[in-house]
Amino acid sequence: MIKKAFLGLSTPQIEYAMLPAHLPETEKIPAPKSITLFHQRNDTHSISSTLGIGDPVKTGEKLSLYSDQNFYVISPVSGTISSLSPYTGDFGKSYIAITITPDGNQVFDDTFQQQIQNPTMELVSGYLAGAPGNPPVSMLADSDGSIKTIVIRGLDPDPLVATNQYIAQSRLKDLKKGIRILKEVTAVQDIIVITAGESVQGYGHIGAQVKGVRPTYPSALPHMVMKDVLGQVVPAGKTCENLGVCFFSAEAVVSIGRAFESGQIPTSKILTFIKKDGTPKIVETSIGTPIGNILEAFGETVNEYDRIILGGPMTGSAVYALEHPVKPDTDSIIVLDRDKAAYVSDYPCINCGECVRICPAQMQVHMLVRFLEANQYEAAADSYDLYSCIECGLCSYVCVSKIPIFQYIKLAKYELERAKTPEAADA
Amino acid sequence: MLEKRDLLEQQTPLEQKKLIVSHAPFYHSGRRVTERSYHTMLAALPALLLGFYHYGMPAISVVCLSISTAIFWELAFNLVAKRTITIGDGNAALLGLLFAMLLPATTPWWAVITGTFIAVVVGKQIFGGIGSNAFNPVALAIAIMMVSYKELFDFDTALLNYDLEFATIYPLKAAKYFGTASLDSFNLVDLFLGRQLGGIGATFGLGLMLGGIYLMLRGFIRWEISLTFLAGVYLAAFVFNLFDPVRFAGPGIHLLTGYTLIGAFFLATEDSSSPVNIIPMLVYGAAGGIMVVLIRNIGAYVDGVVLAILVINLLSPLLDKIRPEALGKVM
Amino acid sequence: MAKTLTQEFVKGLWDEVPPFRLVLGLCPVLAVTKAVENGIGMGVATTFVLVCSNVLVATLRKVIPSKVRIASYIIIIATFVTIAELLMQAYTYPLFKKLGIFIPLIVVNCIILGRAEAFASKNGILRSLLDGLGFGIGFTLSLMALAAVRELLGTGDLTFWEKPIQIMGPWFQPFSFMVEAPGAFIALGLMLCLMNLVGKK
Amino acid sequence: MREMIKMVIVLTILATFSGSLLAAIHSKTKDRITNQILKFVKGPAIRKIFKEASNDPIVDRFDIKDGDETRSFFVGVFEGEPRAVAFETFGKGGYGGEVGLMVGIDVKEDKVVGVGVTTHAETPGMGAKAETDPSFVAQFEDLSLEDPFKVTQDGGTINALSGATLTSRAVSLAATEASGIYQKLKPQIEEKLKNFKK
Repeated sequence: MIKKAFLGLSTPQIEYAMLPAHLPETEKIPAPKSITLFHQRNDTHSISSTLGIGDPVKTGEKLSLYSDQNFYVISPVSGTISSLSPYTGDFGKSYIAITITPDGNQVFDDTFQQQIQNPTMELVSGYLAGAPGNPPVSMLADSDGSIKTIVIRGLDPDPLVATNQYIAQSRLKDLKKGIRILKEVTAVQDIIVITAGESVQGYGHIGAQVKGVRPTYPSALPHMVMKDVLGQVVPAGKTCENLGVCFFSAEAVVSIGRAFESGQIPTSKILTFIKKDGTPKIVETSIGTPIGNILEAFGETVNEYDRIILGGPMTGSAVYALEHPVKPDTDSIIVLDRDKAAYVSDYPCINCGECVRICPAQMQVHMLVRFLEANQYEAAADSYDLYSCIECGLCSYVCVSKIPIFQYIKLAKYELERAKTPEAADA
Repeated sequence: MLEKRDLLEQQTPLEQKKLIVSHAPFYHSGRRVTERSYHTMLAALPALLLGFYHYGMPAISVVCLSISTAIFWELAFNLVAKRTITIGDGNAALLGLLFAMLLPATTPWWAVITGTFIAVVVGKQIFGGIGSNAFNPVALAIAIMMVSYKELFDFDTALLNYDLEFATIYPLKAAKYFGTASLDSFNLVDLFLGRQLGGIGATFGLGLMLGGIYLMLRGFIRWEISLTFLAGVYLAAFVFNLFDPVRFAGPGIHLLTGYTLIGAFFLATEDSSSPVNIIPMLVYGAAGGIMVVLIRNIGAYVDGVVLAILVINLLSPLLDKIRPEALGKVM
Repeated sequence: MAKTLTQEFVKGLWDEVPPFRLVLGLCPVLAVTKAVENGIGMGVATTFVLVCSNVLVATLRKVIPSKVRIASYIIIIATFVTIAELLMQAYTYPLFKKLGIFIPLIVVNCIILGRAEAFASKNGILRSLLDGLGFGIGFTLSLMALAAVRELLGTGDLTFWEKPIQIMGPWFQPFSFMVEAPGAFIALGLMLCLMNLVGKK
Repeated sequence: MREMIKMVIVLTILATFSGSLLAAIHSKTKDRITNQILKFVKGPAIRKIFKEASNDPIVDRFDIKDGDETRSFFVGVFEGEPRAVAFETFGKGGYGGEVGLMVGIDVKEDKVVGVGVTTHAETPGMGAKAETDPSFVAQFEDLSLEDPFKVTQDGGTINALSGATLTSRAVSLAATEASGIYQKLKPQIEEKLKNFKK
């Protein structure tokens, strides 16, 4: 927990984790006994019969459950499918969890390798959507060329997390290759790499502009990057993609680069692991590894009511089981002791104004939260700029009443979205 | 809390560890309401101690009675209204303390109890508890008591029996009724060091200022409000003094007497009744300061600080409409 | 409509007592309750108007065309208010002087028009009489209660017919805020709160 | 059309009924009300003005026709002879409209015995002080009718109530008017007083 400074006149500065000049080696986690992958689920489509329990899979094989949908996962190991079960993630997103038991051999699937000589958008979006870093390739493919700028995040948006920073500094060669491929398949020429302020140097000729941002939270969040680096303000309710800007993590670009370099779809994920005592580790493991395995490797024990957080401390989410696998976008795992975790309370807002003064979107959070507490989502959106929120979580961080403001905002957006869908269906 | 956890631990098999699923952010600045209350009380201490030194046992008993009854009323209301018990946040104690600091040391017990009832129940709880009060509860209580029992707040008669080492005249009253010539016996340094009649904790300018600076530096109160409040008092008093130095006292006197300093640092800055945006805070403070001098110089009351604060409390929600445009606001 | 005559009378005394349950007719409630005497005077005047207008409206309910019913009610009510005013001037002049403008303002008291429109225009003469009487007495009692609280706390006395009766002992310090205008709001608020506590089902 | 006629008829009947009822009650109560007003409004003011009178000025009154108006004059008997009269005038321009003023005049010396405010709608605590604050009306005592009744702001001698100049001005106007009426009706008043002696 980062305490507020003794002197309270200045707003609290949450600094991003900075890696030392001499980068440490990644710590490798051995292959687990089972691998779980989340395949996007769609209730209206029937599951194809091509995939079933007991089927053998090869390393790098594309597994697709629906014949008529473009959803797929890439198996990181060779083995057999041991179970297919439904899984519900945050905010009602549903998945099919595919569990694979590795057989210890590494038999490679070479469908991708045969096509790497002429990289196309179809190839990239057809094989690399689930690569480490979760490249938003399907979005690029669907955009019909409306994306004019690609921003590569060499800095993780959340504090404590150093995954992309590490990758951007240590995998320059793959990054350069990835940028080249991206330019080739998308025809987007305007590519910007974002780094923390002082580390702009050292990137040489990687085929993209390198821009630094202030090394304090939330300057690496997409909306802040848009405002500070690109000088564009995203209108409330719109996304960066609406303005023609697509965000890639450094890892995603490196994955693309490496895939075309080696001919194999990369499946090993780099992530920041924060131990209970706060020590950060850079960890390399296979996608689909249960979180429990990583904890075990570092000798971390989890007690009742401790928390395991995927993603950063400001915007991440806690999971309820150690069996939860590492996903392509799991940039960090934080083990948080129950005594250090921030509990929320039902204490009322005392109107101190801390949230208003820290809000990077200059919203009237103290009024907004009163509407949200009363479930007045429409009014909150109309009069108190709900959609201007860039979801940084700083309001909850400073709230002296410990009101879960951030959660209220996300819930309100979700509820409004849900209310909109039936309306649209009626129309 | 601990026992409950242990019990749960016994019931759950160790393999199925229950992790807490909560939502972001997982960090918190560590600042709580309780901390705000107790640090404000701490900041009020220097001024209070001088009050104890001057007025002795009666002052101590008024303060003790005030704090304890304030807590009692809050607890009683919580129980009657079947709400969560909120005395733990220290806000009731703070209200009691600030209320006592404004009273003369000889205030009778029933007045203290009535006053804390007004502050805690009428001023705060019936609006819905902390954070919902439209007015500063302490200012409201003092204003209502002042309307009802004018003689209690006549510091000259209330503190008549004290043998103090300074002139026992209430400077503001002297200035209002006998003109500025009657203030010649006061010098500003004496006033600043608390050598004047007034509320138990409201006279020690230096102590209040130290407390205020501490609170501002720690971020518990906003400098925008306090400083503009004082600036408003200074400027308005200066203008009045310029026009008629015989009738209207100078800005120094207005700043250092009555409730001006305690009002600027401890009353006007109350969270729920003051605005949160920068420009509104500046306007709010300045309006309060000017209002103080207007009430003192041409109004019917000797000291207008609590009334001025109630008036600006009313302005507060309106002022907060002056706000920066949210990021990416679509018109 | 299956109410007995007694129920028609009693409902105005507690279940639907105007200022506290229906929160109607607050203008006189807040303005005249400085002394018990004023409360009684206002209450009796209102009751008189309420009963008379209810009876007359009930009598004429079949004759009055619905398009001009409000105008007719206003004529009826205004007539009785003026009668009440004249009578008070003639027989209880000091009280009339204290209540001042609030006597003519009974015309716009929403309880009276409300009862005429909601009850008397749909019910028989006897029922309307009882309804008006019930509401009037309920209103009078409410005014008395509020005035008693305010006067007792504000002055320590209770005034009946120009004679203040000292209730509180000499130790009592009159809390004069209660007889000021803001005190009326606070007293009314606390009374409403109390009524809700007591009447919670 | 039938409905229209019905509406008109009903409203007319109602209004007629109401009007006649009110007229009846008004005529019944008229005298009582006048007495009540005399007793409770003018009475206290007159008694205050004629503190040392040996008679009851409210009983000893006479009316004089002044153009269209009829004015009541109250007689004060001092040292066995009726030497003063009091009557009411109204001063325009108060903060809440007209201010009624009872003015007592010494007929022998043509000077003001005293004044008292009767009816007004001024703000309590400000203009209403004209009625309750004895030091304000005391300023009129013993002023000669030759003197102008004006507040100091207008160049007169009356110190206005603080914060209620308008009310003070209205009271002064009423006093001035009283002086005018008195001078106009003086012969008739003296006539009446002479008769009163008997």
